[in-house]
Order: sequence, then C-alpha cells, then structure tokens
Amino acid sequence: MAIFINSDTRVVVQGITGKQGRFHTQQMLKYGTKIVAGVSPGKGGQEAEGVPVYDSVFAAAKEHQVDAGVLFIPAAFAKDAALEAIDAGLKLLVCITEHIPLHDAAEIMAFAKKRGATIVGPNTFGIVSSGQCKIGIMPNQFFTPGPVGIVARSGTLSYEIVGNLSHAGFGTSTVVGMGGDRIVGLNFIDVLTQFEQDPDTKVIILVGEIGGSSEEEAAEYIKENISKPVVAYIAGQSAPPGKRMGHAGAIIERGKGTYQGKIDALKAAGVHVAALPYEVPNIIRELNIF
Amino acid sequence: MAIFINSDTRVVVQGITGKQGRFHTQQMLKYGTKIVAGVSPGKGGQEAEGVPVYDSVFAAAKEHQVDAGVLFIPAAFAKDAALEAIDAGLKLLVCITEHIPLHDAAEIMAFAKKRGATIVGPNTFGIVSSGQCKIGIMPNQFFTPGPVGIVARSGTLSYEIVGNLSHAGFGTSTVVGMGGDRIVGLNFIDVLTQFEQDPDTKVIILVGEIGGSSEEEAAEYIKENISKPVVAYIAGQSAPPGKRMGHAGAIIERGKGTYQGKIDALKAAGVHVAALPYEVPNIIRELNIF
Amino acid sequence: MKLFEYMGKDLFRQYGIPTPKGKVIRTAGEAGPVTEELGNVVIKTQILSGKRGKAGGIKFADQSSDAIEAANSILGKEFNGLVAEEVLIEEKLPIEKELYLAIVMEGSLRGPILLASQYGGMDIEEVPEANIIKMPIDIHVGIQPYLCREIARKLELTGDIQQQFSKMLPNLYRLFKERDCEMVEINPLVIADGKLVAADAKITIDDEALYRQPDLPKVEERNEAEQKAHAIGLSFVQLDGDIAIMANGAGITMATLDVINHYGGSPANFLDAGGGANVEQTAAALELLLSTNPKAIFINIFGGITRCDDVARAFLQVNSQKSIDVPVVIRLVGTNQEAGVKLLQEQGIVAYEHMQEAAMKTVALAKGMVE
Amino acid sequence: MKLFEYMGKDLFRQYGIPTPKGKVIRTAGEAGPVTEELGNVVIKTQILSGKRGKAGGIKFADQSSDAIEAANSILGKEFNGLVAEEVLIEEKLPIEKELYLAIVMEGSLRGPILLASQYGGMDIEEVPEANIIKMPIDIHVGIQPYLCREIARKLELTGDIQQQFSKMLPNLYRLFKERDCEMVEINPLVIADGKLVAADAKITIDDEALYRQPDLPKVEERNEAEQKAHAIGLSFVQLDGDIAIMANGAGITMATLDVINHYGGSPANFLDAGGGANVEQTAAALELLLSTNPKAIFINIFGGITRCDDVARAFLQVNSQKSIDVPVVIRLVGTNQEAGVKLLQEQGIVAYEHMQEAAMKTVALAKGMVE
Repeated sequence: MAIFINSDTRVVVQGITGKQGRFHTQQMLKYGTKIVAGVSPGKGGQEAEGVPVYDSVFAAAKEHQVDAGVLFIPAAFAKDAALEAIDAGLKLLVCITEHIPLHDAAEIMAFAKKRGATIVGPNTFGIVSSGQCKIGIMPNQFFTPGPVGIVARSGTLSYEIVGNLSHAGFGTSTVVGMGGDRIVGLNFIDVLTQFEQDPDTKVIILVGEIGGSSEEEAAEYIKENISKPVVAYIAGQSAPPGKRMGHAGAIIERGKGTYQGKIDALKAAGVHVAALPYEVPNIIRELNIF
Repeated sequence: MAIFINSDTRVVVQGITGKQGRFHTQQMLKYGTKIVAGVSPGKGGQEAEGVPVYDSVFAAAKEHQVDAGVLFIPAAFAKDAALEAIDAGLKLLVCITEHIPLHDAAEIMAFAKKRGATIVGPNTFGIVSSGQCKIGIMPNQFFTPGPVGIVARSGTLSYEIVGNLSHAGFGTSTVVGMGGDRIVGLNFIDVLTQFEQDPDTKVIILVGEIGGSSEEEAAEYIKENISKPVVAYIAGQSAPPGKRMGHAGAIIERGKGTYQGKIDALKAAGVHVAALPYEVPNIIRELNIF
Repeated sequence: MKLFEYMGKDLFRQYGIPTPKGKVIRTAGEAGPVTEELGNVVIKTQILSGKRGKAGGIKFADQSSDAIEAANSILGKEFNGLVAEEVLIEEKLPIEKELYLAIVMEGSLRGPILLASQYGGMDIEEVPEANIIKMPIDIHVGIQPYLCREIARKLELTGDIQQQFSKMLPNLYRLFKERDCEMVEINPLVIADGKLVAADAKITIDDEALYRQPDLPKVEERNEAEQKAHAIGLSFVQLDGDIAIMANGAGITMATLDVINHYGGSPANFLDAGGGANVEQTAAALELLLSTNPKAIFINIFGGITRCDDVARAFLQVNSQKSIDVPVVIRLVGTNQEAGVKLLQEQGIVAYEHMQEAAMKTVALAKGMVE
Repeated sequence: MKLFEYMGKDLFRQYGIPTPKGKVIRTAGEAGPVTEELGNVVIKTQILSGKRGKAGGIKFADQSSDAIEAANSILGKEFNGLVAEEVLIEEKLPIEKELYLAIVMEGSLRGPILLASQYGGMDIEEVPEANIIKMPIDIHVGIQPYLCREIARKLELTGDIQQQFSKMLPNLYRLFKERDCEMVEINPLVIADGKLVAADAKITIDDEALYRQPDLPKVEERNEAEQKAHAIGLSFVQLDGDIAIMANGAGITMATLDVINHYGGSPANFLDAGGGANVEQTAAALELLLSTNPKAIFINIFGGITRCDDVARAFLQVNSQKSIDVPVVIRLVGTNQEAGVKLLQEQGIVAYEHMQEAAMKTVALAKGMVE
C-alpha cells in the first residue's frame, strides 16, 4: 500500500537532461521507480538514462500514462514548469527546486488546488514509499520497507532519523518531505490523514522545527483524528529566537512557533516526544507494538 | 425532493433595495421562498419587504445560515457582487442580471468552480422547485408541483411550455433556467444528471434553441446516462442563419448548431421531439406513464 | 461589435503585434502615393465579412496606376452583400508560410480557448479537425510561457520564429482580455523574411462591454430600423416576410416565428421586446413594426417581468394616436393578464389566450382570408 | 530583505499610496532647512526594527534648532541594538485615528492574507485577536471592490475615508504582488485632516525574488562573516558560544545545535552548508569557521545530495594549506560514505558514524577534557 505513491506510479522527470536531473533519474531508476518519460524543451526525441525525452509534459503525457512528476528545474523557471505539469494533468508533483519566490509558490498552489493536484515541496527531498517508488533526491540505501511512516519539514534531518531507525532494525512505509519553504503544498495534517488510513503504517513519526504553527495544528488534529501512535522530534530547541536559520520557516514570528509551545501541544495530544533525534528508535521500541 | 433547491433552502437577495430586487423579493416570499436576508451596501440595518438588510454578503452570512443567493445587480457591478457571494461561501447563486460582459462571466465561473459553487445564469429567469422554493423572476401562478422536470435556455419560452403543461394538468418538479448568454454556469448535462437522480421527476423536458452545441452534447449524454423519458423542443427552426437573434447563443456559428442537426442528434438519442411548443403536453400524454 | 481589418491592425500595433506596413484609404487617388512608398502592394477591401478574396476583394499592384485602378474597382462596390467604403493598401509580403491563430470565448468551456493551425489562409474552414490545435486557457492563469512553447511546438515553429511567437502570443491575449474581445483572429499569421507578421485581423468586441471600451472606434452593422430598435433597448432583425412579430424574450420570439411559419405565414421580422419592456418601449416597438408596412401584426406576450396591462396600454395608446390599418392579433398571458385583457375588451379588442389559435388567426388575416 | 521606512514610503508614493511630506537626512545639520519647510515635524530613527518609539527613537520639534538637536541625539546612536545612520523628518500630522493594515504571505493559507485593525499604533501586538480583521486573498482573484468595501466596513470607515481606502488598498496589493513582498505593513495608517495617510511603512521583500527586482534599493542586515557565507551560497548565523558547527540542511544543523547544547557545549554559530555543497564551498565554509577562532569544530554530514568524499576532500585540502590548531570532529554518513571515510583514514583522521558519539567527543574536546 504505502501512501501517495507506490510500485504502480508512473513518473515523468522535468529537467531530465540537466546534471541534477540526470543523476537523480539514474538513482530513482536504481531504486525501482517507474520513470516513463523525461521532459526537456528542445530535446524531444533524445534519450536520457534510457528514458525517452519529450519537449513538453503535454507531449510526454500523450505518449505515456503518467501519474506523477518531479521537477529538476532552476527556481526562476520552476513556476512555469509546475503550471505546465498541472495543466497537462499530473496529479502529484514533487518540486525539488529550492529558492522559488514565494509569490510563484502561491500561484503554483492555487492552480494545483483548482485542478486537484497535490504538490510535494517546493524545497523538498521528495517522497519515497520504501521498496516501491522513490520520487526525490534522498540516498537510496536507507529506505527499506517497514512499518514506520515519516513526515518531515527538513530533509537531512529525516535521513538522520531514517538512518537511526534503519540501524535499529525499523524500516519505513512512506517518508514524505513537506519541504522547507514558507509555502509548501502538503502540510502535516494532509499526510497524517493518509497514514491513518494506510494499513502498512503502524507508527507515525513527525519531524518538525521551530517557527510557524504547523506542528501545533498537527497536534490539534492528532488529538481528534489519529489512532496510531505518533512520535515527534522538533529541531531548534536551542536556536536563538528571531535569527534567520537557513529557511524562512525557521524564523520565529511574533512569539509564535516556539519550541516549548510545540512540545506542549504535541504532548497534550498524546504524542511521544523525542528530545534528540537518535532517541526516536528507543521510543518506538518502548511502544511495544512490534 | 426536487433538485438544487427545496423548502429548506435559505436565500439571500443581493440588491434587495432596488426596484427589481424589492418587487421580486415580494413575489418570492409570496411563493414561499425562505428569504432570510438581503444585501445592499450602505443600507445595513434597514428592512426591505420584512427582510433584514445587510451591508455585505459576509455580514448577512454571519447572522444567518444562507444556502443560496440571487443577484438583482446592474451588469457593470454584477461580477463584483457574484465574487463576493462566492467568497462569502454561498454554494448556489442565481444570476438574473443580463448584459454581463463575457469576460466578467468567465471570471465568475472560474471562481465558482474553484470554490465549488453552482451558478445559475447569468441572464436567467432563475430556478423554481414547485411549491417549495422559487429563486427568480418567473410568474408564481404557473409553477405548481408535479412530475415534470424542465431545463431551458430561454425564459419566456419556458413559461409558455409550463403554461401549456399546467393547462393540460401537469405540474412541475423543478424548472431550471440556464440563462441565455454564451457563458452560463449550468449546462443541460449538469441538470439532466440531477433530474435522473430525483425521485420526484418522472419525465424531463429540454427546451433548447438553435446555435451553440449544448443540445448536441446533451443528446450524447442522454443516450448513455438518462433512463427517464425526455421530451425536447428546439426553437429557431425558421430563424435565418447567422442573423443576430437577441442573444449571442442564438448566432449560428460556422454551420454548427443548426436546427436539423440538433433534432437529428436528439432523435438518435431516443428523445421525443416536439415541433411546436404546445405539442409538449400531448407527447407526455402519449408516453402513457401517468 | 466587429472591427474592420485596419482597426484590428491598429489594435495589434498598440499591443506590439507585428503587422505589415500599410494605410487605409477612402478615395482611389490616395492609392498612388501609398503605392509609391510601399512598392509591391496588396489592396484589400474593408468589409465586415470573410471570403473577400474569393469575392474578388483582394488585388495586387506594383505601380501607382494599377493600384489606383484596383482601388477604383473596389470602392463603393458590393462584396458578399456589403458595400466597401474603405480599402487597406499594404506592402506585399514574401510569404513563406501561412498559419492560423485565434482566441475565442467559448461557451462550453466557460472561458477562452486558443485555436491554431499550421494550415492557415483562405480555406481554414476546410482544414480537418485533426490539424486544428485547441487549447483552453484558464482565465485565472492566462497565457504562461509553457503554453507559448506548447503551441509553437505543435505549430512546428523553431528557433527565432518560435521566440517571436512566444513574445507575440501573450500580447495577443492581453489585447483579448483588456479589450473585452469575443474573438481575436489572425488568418493568416504569416512567416515572411524570417518575421512573424499578422497579415489579417478579425476582432469582435463583446457588445455588453462596449461601455468600458470608450476609446475603440465605433462600427455599426445594423440597418436603420435595427438601430432605432436598439436605441430603445429592443432586439430587432429584419426578415423578408409580411407578418410583423413582437414577442418578449429571444426564445419565445423564435418560437413565434416557427409557429407562424408552420401555419404557412411569413415573418417580416424578429422583434424581441425583452424582459420588462415598459409602456413607452412597447409603444415604440409597435410603431417600428407599423413603419415596415406589414400585412398583419402578431403581438405574442407571455408576461413574466413584462406586465400584460402595460402591453395593452401601449397598444391602446398607439391605436388612439394613429389609425392602425393592418390587422393586429394580440395574445396576452401571464403577469397582470386579467387587467390587460380587460383594458383591451373595454375597447372592443379580443385578446387570445393560446398561441396556436392566435398564430392561425394572424396567418389567415395576413392572407386576407378573414376579416 | 527588509526595507527602511523611508524606502518603503518611496515605494508607497510610486504606487499612489499617500504618505506624509518628508525627507531623509544623514547629518543633523540637514534637519534645519527641512524643519523650516515643514513646520511641526516628527523625527524618526531609521532602523530595521519595530518599537523605535519606546526606545526613544521618535522625537518631535517645531523649530530648526530643536530638530537639529533631536537628529544629533539619534544619528550614530544605538536603538534596539542597531545603529541609526539615517533619520526621516516628516510633517507632524493632526492624527484623528490610527489604523493597522498589512498584507502578508501566509504559509498555512499558501497565499496572501490581509490583516487590519481599528486599533493601530504602537501596541498593535497587544490588540486582542477579536479586534484583528483577517481576510485571505485568493491570488487568482486579487483585491476586488467587494473586499475593499468589506474591510472598510469592518474598520468602520465611512464616506470619503471609505472611498480613499477603497482606492488605496488595491494599490497596496499591487505593490505587494509586483514587488514580490513577503510583507507590507502600515502601522499606523492614520486619518488626519480628512485624509488617509500611511504614517509608517514596513516592507519585507522575498529574498528569493530579489533577482527580478533589480531597481529596489539594497539593504544589508548580515554582519561581515554572514555576508561572506552568503556570497558562497551558505547560510550562516553567528552565535555566542565556542563550538563551531557545520552541517548540511537547516533541520540537521538545528538538531546539531540541540545535541551540542544537550551535552553542555555552546555553539559558536549556525552554518548550514545546504544540499549539494561542492569541495570548494565546503572548504570555504571551513575557513570561515576557522576565522572565528572556536575551541572546537564539529562537521556533521548526512550526505544526500552532499557527497561524503567531497567533504573529506575539502577538509584535507584546507588541512594541507594551513595548520588547523583547533580540534575538528567529523561525522560522515550517507552518499559516498565509504570513499569519504577512506580518504580521511589515509591521513589518519577518524570519521564518526553516529551523531551522538561525535557530539559528545566535540564537547569534551572544547572543554579541554580530552586530547
């Protein structure tokens, strides 16, 4: 099962002939992802990593049934590429690109909502349903099938946690990177809803950060709607308030989004909170569900 | 039952303090429509025809539960009023106003689609579920409950047919005026789908016109999806091609939308076609279903 | 409102869409200096109709005398039933390819659609569906770069021409949107000397939006009677029969024509008095009908917003002011029906209740078969 | 990028949003002629921080000598930790009412939201939620007349002020959109002499969109080290501890800080080398850390796009060029881990696999507890 993507998901790669596009297409193919087409304007008819290349998503979608797309497109052109993918009918779009202007992101989200498309990212490492389909840039070796579903705002931090889990013998069902920007497509609640429904997921890990209010909103939601155990780790306990911490989401605004506020909300919702990232496997073990 | 509106539907009237707004509010109240609020910027706090008036749809929606709205607003301001109603959360909006610019209509439709709102019209006489709720400008006396569902592009022509039915002893379930403009919210197929589901509707009358292709599309749809008997009357058999006939929908474009083409399509779909409007009751009688 | 080609090209220039060099003239003599300046020219009849070429409305010349002669053979002449009062003289382009491009407001999509084809030119209507590119435009998103690339790809445009196209298309859409167009059409959009040029321009402005387009030129297509009707808010089209018809609503007016035809009558016009015409408008409509000298008049009213008593009053008013010497049949149902019928009865006039009956009577009267 | 108040007001004027008359000065003497021209004036410290008033950064004067004195007491002085290098002198308005108005890009809405309040002014943060109007803006629909009316109604604006507001708000939104703003804020938006005037301006431009806003003034908030890091594409914030930290990704960098803190260490900085830093960038980052004279350096890499062998190579390169005299702990996992670990081993350097272990070691080294 897994959520959002699985072994049937057919993927088109936008920007497949670029350096990043090529490299990660190769990695995704190695992982087993069904990449059916690539897009690169002006390079239609070529092949990249054994995948046929088209001039547009429309052209690719005419020749192949495609379910999802992934963007390896520079920030200045990402909005156009995303709108094209949505207009051409893709229902899931993973936007790896970072540094996309906020107003562009907002326009992408508005168009996606109108057309019923799901956007993962931008500024995400992607999404992987372990052993089935990887759409993103995460290292292949850590993502082995198992009962743990993960949803995270931050990329490398997720690898850290997945690495620790892997070391402790726990595999993952689906790992979703929401993306580090202020405006992203999926939020915690969207993903939690899916995990709750997914028979392959027995425990959910939420990897948050200081700043914003999405962890607090997730806590509210968990209290009412999630029956599966949830473990959370929130980064930024010792980050100085108000300083710029790499991405906008990490700016603490107007006293909201503090570490303590998030922890309190999560604990009140019955979530198991890890103080440090490598505590997560122990907490899962103590749940005594496996 | 009936479709779209019924005796529970709570209605807000935009432009209630204008001459048309007042008159038709009175008529709708007489018919039994639950009008819970009126809107007229700058006149909040007043009453019109016994209905409380608010400065905005937002303000009305805060005080009352409202399901549907109706617009008695001059064409130049209709787009703004419609967007307001949609933004304030109305799910059904009847746009009586005629002469709305096409580009305004297109923007209304795009916003309505995004928010999941249904637009009836513009340039419509409205919609009435007989004996339950009338949102529009049709004369009250002809709309008595019965088994006939009607969907029409043109107003007075519908009255003509409803009058004939009434004379022959047939009442109506719901009568829907799609509106006479090139861009309108509902099309025949949307309404046919609802009638097919409605237990109160036993036979469907489709009142079309030359021009456009919506009758042909309806015929295609009927063939596959409608089990109830459908009777059609198409106006314009003797209209000269290409002449302007009052509204844009009546212009025959590029050889499409001819009378004969529509009749042929409808007959091929098993629809009973009346050559003249007053033949409709006889055809229904001959169906031998009542 | 349709615009003449030269007006459309003026708009194209305002919006940065390349057009051929040229000048519109109203007298043949003006063709001389224009041709001297431009060299090889094409001389184009300015009428609000397609198929000018096939009707002989497009000529070529490479010297002033020929151009003047050509202009002379066009100006004041009739093409497809329309008199040419202006001629557009333009440089003759070395055409390599003719494309088709249009943006239209489409009812079933409830918004704009872009149409394009590699096979533009005079016979675009015969081009098979498969060779017409159709792309709906989301009015909230507009024409984005990807859409330009996609259309260009399907038109098989490459290199610099593709760049020119991607620059031009958003401008065309901006014109379409800012000028409330029902349709903008370029046929042909030509490639000549490595440049993309709009060799023709067909623009229709949405009549309902004219009030907010005050700086557009005014073009009048209606005849005198139609203009008079329009001025008082009625929709009137002259036909070639002898029974004048007035009804309220486009649908019922069409149905009335159908019924009159069915009984062997011949409608003299289509007059939709619309929803809610008052006494004054109705009276004016009646006078308009009288002025066309019909053999009979059929007033067919199913009152919704229109009030039957207003219609009766209007008729009585006109009747008292001038002697109506053609038979008038009045059918009156709906809002304030009783009051209307009573007003007429008081003057000895019968109002019919059923359309069928009234229509049959009208036809019989027009044919002189009854008194 | 935050703009100074006077820059924001320049933008307001470009977009037709009324502002008080005024002039920005950089030396106290300039205050004289400005005050003579404007009469009663307000003298406002230009710093990129709120709460200037409470910090004594806003003064009043009604004659030149007082204004010069006030400017003198501000220029070059520190307010809320920031040095004032400019002062804005403006006419003092006869304020009748102070409103609050802002448009912000909101994450949970995935688009813009409009915030407004009748209770604008210095204490806006203490105004209860119930008195803050919040209206999401659909980015495809923008600010339509109905939205202006609705906000004005909720702000209890009437008559001419309502008209002014309805004219001003679409302009503010246009600025927000065209200038890629993260936030535009007017606090207070005042009513003075029957006019609506933006008495303050707080604008933040989206950093990611600066490339397409070439004509905006440049404002630099970063210190020297932070600028250096930014120039090579790294995100660096200086902190006050003694353990220099470098990790790849904002989340893991924060987590690294947390872990160091947990074991009693004190981070000297936040350095996110980001995804996919190459050898050159990593080496530059390392040199930056060395230049801050920490007691220990912790390099914590979980390679995704970042390749462990590149990190190893960068370290070895720096190590061979200059003598690194502080202890460096390297944790290396992920993409090309084996190659990276091997490269370090060949030079006798241990790479840790677990963050916990590596962090504990780093803290111990910084405290001089191990060699």
